[in-house]
Amino acid sequence: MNDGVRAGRARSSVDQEDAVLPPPQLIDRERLEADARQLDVTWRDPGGLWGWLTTVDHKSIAKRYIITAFLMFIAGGIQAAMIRMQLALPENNLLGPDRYNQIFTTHGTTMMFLFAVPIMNAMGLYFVPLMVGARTIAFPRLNAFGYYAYLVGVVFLYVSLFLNTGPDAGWTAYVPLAGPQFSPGHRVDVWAQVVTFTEIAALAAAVNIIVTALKMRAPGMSLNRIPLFVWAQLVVSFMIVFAMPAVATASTLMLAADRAVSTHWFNPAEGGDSLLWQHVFWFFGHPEVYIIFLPGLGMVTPIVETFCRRRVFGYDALVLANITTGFFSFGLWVHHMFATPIPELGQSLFTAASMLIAIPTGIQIFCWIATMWSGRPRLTTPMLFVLGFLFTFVIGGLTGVMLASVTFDKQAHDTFFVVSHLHYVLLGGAVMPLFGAFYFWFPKVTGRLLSETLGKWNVWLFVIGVNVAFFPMHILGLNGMPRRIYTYLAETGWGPLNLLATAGAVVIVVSVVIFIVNVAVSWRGGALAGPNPWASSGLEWATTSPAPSYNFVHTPVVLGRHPLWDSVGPFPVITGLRTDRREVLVTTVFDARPDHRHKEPDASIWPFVLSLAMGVTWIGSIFTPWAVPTGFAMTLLVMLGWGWQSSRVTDVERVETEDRLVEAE
Amino acid sequence: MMRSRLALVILLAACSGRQNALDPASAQNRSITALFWAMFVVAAFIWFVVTVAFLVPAVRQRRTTREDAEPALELPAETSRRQTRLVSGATAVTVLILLVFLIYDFGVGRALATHPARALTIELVGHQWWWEVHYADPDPSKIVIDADELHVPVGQSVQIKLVSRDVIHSFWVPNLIGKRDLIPGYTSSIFFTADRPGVYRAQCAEFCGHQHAKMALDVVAHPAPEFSAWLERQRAPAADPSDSLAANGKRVFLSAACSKCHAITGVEAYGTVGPNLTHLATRRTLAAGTLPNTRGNLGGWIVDPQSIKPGARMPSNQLESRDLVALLAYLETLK
Amino acid sequence: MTAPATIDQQSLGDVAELPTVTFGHRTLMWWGTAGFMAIEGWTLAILLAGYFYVRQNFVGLPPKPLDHPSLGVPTINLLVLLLSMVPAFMAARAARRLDVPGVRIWLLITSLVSVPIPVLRWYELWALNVRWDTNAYGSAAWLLVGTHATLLLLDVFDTFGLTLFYWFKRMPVKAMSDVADNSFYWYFMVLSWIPLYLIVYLGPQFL
Amino acid sequence: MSLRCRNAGWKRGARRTSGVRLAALMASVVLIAGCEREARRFQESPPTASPTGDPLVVSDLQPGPAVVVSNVEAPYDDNAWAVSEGKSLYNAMNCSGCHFQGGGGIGPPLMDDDWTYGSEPQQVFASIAEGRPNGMPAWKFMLSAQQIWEITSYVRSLSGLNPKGARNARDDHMMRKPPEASTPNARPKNSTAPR
Repeated sequence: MNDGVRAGRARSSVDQEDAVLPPPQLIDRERLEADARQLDVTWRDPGGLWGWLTTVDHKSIAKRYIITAFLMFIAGGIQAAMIRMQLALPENNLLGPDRYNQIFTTHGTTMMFLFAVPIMNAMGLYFVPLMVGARTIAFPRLNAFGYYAYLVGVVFLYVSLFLNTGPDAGWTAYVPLAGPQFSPGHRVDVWAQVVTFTEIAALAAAVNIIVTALKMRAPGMSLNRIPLFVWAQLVVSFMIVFAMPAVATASTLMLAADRAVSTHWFNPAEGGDSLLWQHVFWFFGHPEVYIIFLPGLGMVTPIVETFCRRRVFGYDALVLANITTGFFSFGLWVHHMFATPIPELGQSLFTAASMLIAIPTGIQIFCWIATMWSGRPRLTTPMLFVLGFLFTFVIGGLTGVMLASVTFDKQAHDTFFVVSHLHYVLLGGAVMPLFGAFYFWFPKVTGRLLSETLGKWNVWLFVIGVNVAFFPMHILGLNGMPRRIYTYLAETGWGPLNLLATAGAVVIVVSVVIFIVNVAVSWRGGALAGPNPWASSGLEWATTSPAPSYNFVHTPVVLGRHPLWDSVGPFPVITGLRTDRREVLVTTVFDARPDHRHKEPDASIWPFVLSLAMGVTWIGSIFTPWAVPTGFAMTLLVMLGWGWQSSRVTDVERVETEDRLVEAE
Repeated sequence: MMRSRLALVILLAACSGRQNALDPASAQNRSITALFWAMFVVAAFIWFVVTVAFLVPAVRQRRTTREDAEPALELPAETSRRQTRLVSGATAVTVLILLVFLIYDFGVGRALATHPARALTIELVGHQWWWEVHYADPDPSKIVIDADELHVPVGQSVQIKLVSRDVIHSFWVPNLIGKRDLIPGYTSSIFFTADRPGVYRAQCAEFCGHQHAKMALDVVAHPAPEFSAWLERQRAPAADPSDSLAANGKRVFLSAACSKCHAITGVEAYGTVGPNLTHLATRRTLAAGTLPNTRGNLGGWIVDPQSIKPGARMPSNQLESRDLVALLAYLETLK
Repeated sequence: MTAPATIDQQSLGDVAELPTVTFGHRTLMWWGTAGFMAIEGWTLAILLAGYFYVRQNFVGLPPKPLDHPSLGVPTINLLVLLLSMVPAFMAARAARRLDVPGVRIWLLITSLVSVPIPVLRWYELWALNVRWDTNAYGSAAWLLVGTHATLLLLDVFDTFGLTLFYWFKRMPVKAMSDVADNSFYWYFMVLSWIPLYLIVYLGPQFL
Repeated sequence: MSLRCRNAGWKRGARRTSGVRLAALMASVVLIAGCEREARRFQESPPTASPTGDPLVVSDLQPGPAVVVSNVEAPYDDNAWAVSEGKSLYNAMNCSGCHFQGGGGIGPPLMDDDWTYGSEPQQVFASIAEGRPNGMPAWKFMLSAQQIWEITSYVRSLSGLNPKGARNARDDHMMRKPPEASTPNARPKNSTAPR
């Protein structure tokens, strides 16, 4: 231990902000207790329905986010089960083509837009502030607004589905099939608007996470000490900022316009171009995949560290891998279009890029394996999920490399080989780490541990189920089975493997049911966790489980990459933030030196109202373009109210401007 | 282990068939398949190595001594040096393998991109949900229009021109060549040379609406002389029915809705909405590879296509039973 | 709530002396604003890419027999926009000096100068001399100008709101920082318009 | 209203109940509209509108009392998919050969407010099924009632006689005319239908 602290000190002594620190002084208990009580009064949001609607606590919002997104996982899973049932036998009549098209489109849309991206964002919104030792997130009201916008999208999609208005042109909504001529009615409009809502939510979350991770880190947490999960969230948030506008443009400003006000973006006869859609969509669509699984990789690191009892090997390599993956992911979209008439040279370039991106991912996997070798892994459920992730994800990654080859891709493209590949990558690369993370951080959210016994069942069935369900699809694809077909003739001989895949799907369902039972039982009845049940190293474990509304009594000070492993004796903190109002410490971007104190807003209803106003606008715009100006006016009024509320004179501030410091109201 | 052995068995069993990418019937697909197997073997090996690499530390007998339970913050120098060597070595190997793949792929791509100067040109038009096939010929009277069946000569390079009239479709004959999309507003083409006779099944590979699942195409590879003989037969107009029943059927065909959508060369039927029926009786399948071409199926298809291909453009026809019998008799004369 | 207190904590310093209101890139709001600038700028960039993509499908821009976009209104509006940056800048400066009367005056002037902008923008759309549903060129041009117009409108009303507040209610000193950020965002709206003006209105003359 | 709203308590109560009722109403409307509008009816045999007793109306000049036409509900007027099916049939059956894209030429225009034989669904149906003098063929031998109804709804959409939400926004071909969704509703001038 001691050499560890010396290491921490030694490493930190090179950073000036530690050098200027005065000699530490112990804070006596009474003061701590008093501060905690005062902070609780200041930061707790009102109770009751009103409090529920107005809360801006990043934890309660993120908790809702996670729960809603997981419900979407279940909904999408039910659709997947229906698809598997329909395909289990040749010439099956369970679902007609019309119903089937709505189901598989909703499955894709739900899993990509309403489950995967939101739940990864939500994990960030919950844990990034805790991991960087902040009292809350940078823009709490924006955060709440984002959640409600997302919720509107969720409700809208599912109400439409039950009104026989579910989108039915595939989650990629290729034109001209999704255009006004071949998709009459409002089904595709629903898709376009749902996408818009989720874009808004994702962008709100991204900006929030970026600013929190860059400007609100605990003193001493210089860039080279940011936890890897936060790094992943930061990189992903930047990716969202540059990827999501593409799909928002494609769906709202191009497709919806084509369908509602007869623009000609995609009408070849009037100078439009159906390939334009594919370019813009995949410019978003490929980064999307990494937006979904980079956070997954970020969750693996703390789990490996904690259960191997070792610092992760190659922190710098892992950070660089994250960043380079983020960059490259914008340079591969064309490998989704190899079957379209585009120049050979361009194809070769994108092949090279698509293979290149395997390198950073490979490096990360090697680093984790090296860490495991140096330590003695404890096979808890989170760790088992990590092993399942390595086992499964590597297969997906390797088929990904195969698909990068233009010549082979033209055989596998749009077949069940690709279906299999993408499910290996997303279930293996994102969902398995996510389940691991659920088991790992559940105590921090609820104060109680999930049952390990059920957990073991959960992980084994899930890994087996996924592989049984999706491995046969590789072969089906090579045997000529295209994706998105609602049935197939017996003579194709695809029956047995499809039946096997369906069996695997059943196993997955069982596993997920076990998880739900586990949560239901443990939420109230699980073993009490205490602040740091896994003896882990991150700042989120330095406070109670569940964390109080104010996260930390005093802002922690960070002396190394593993705060709880590096510091010995009394926990190092910094004092002086006011406890009688919602004040957070803003630090500098690079070495996180204390810069100023910032007053965060109190509970507010306006985020909820604003999301409703926007909901009315977008949904109305499907039926009449006049909804846009009307809703716009409404939105402006709401923003006026929002501004009015936030510009109340509260108390005396210390203003620093043009190098002078003045007290003013 | 069990699972992977099972998978292996299935894999080996799954390497032949008339709609199978791993059962090549063309020079082009032989090189693609070779590339696939090369990548597959390497990938399988990598996966095996990685799996072993993380399973060993996970399962090896462990006695948790105190320094294991407590985080060892600084590893012994040689340990971390070994780690560094291993990780950078693995990374180097990864880069190397990717490089080899890349070069191999470019090689295959180059091979596929080289076409002979002159190739037989066939135009393929995608419709929701059937295929229209034009065999080009400088002499307009010799142009053949067929549907849902693509005939090619063995050993001769064929250029397929791809056009779509409505939405995006994709042409894919697994045994012969990778896919190419039919995109409205674009004309693209794809080359291949079948090198053994046979009937290969192709199926639309880009989601194109309700009946995407039932939009198949039989590709028939004949020896060259057989092919030209077939083409010659196709050029002939429909013979006039000899027996009275068939003659009756012809009247039905012209008076009912049929002739509005379907054309028959040599008859007053010019519809271009549906498949050309001049040589319907010679086709192997009906409704784009959905049904074998038998009298019963044909009757069922005419009377009630919507329960066979819900959403298909072919309307159901309420015909008097004797009219139907006559119509079938006539259609069967279209050899 | 007492659990954290059970962990002994030692203070390595005190931040009570730090300011609570600052300006510019030190503040969270500045970073948030910058983030949304990035998002909106990127959206316009993607639309621009779409504009050039469909442009390939036409021989000559604008395709015959359409007229070139007329330059009168757009040029006037461009000048008004550029002009409006001056009072915006003055307002920001006054805010930095915590000079409330100055902020009031300059905000008012900014608002007055921005009143004609949305109106001119409406005629600017028709100055394209093509309808959005005429062909893809029309669609691209309308969507480009229209999207920028929407963002512009939002910020104009934002300025109106601030002006309203500063004239009719007592504003907290931290709002000064918002005034500065509002000007900051306004510069972005104006500057991002210049390339669009050059490409959409002047472009057809030379491309 | 304003008078009665003086009583705040009553007002609140009233607002609540009316709100609930309104919500319920809207919900049911949306529900019905949704299911009705978006259904893809691949195969069904709706009632024909002719020759069920409605005498053909050749012109407005009639001996005796004005002809009363029984109102058959148009089954597809607000089903976007059926209308678009009608459109593809309109082209497939070469209606455009005489009526062009609705502008008329050899046959009368279909996108204006002038209806020689009536604009009501069942009248349009009759015109298509039975044919009309001067060259309009009778289609009942060629097309099923469902198809004729689909064409009927499309023809009516040409002059905006069916709900806007069910009209076509644009096609993927040259714009010969403004799309149905953006054509102004033309109120039929001389329809013989009872008003």
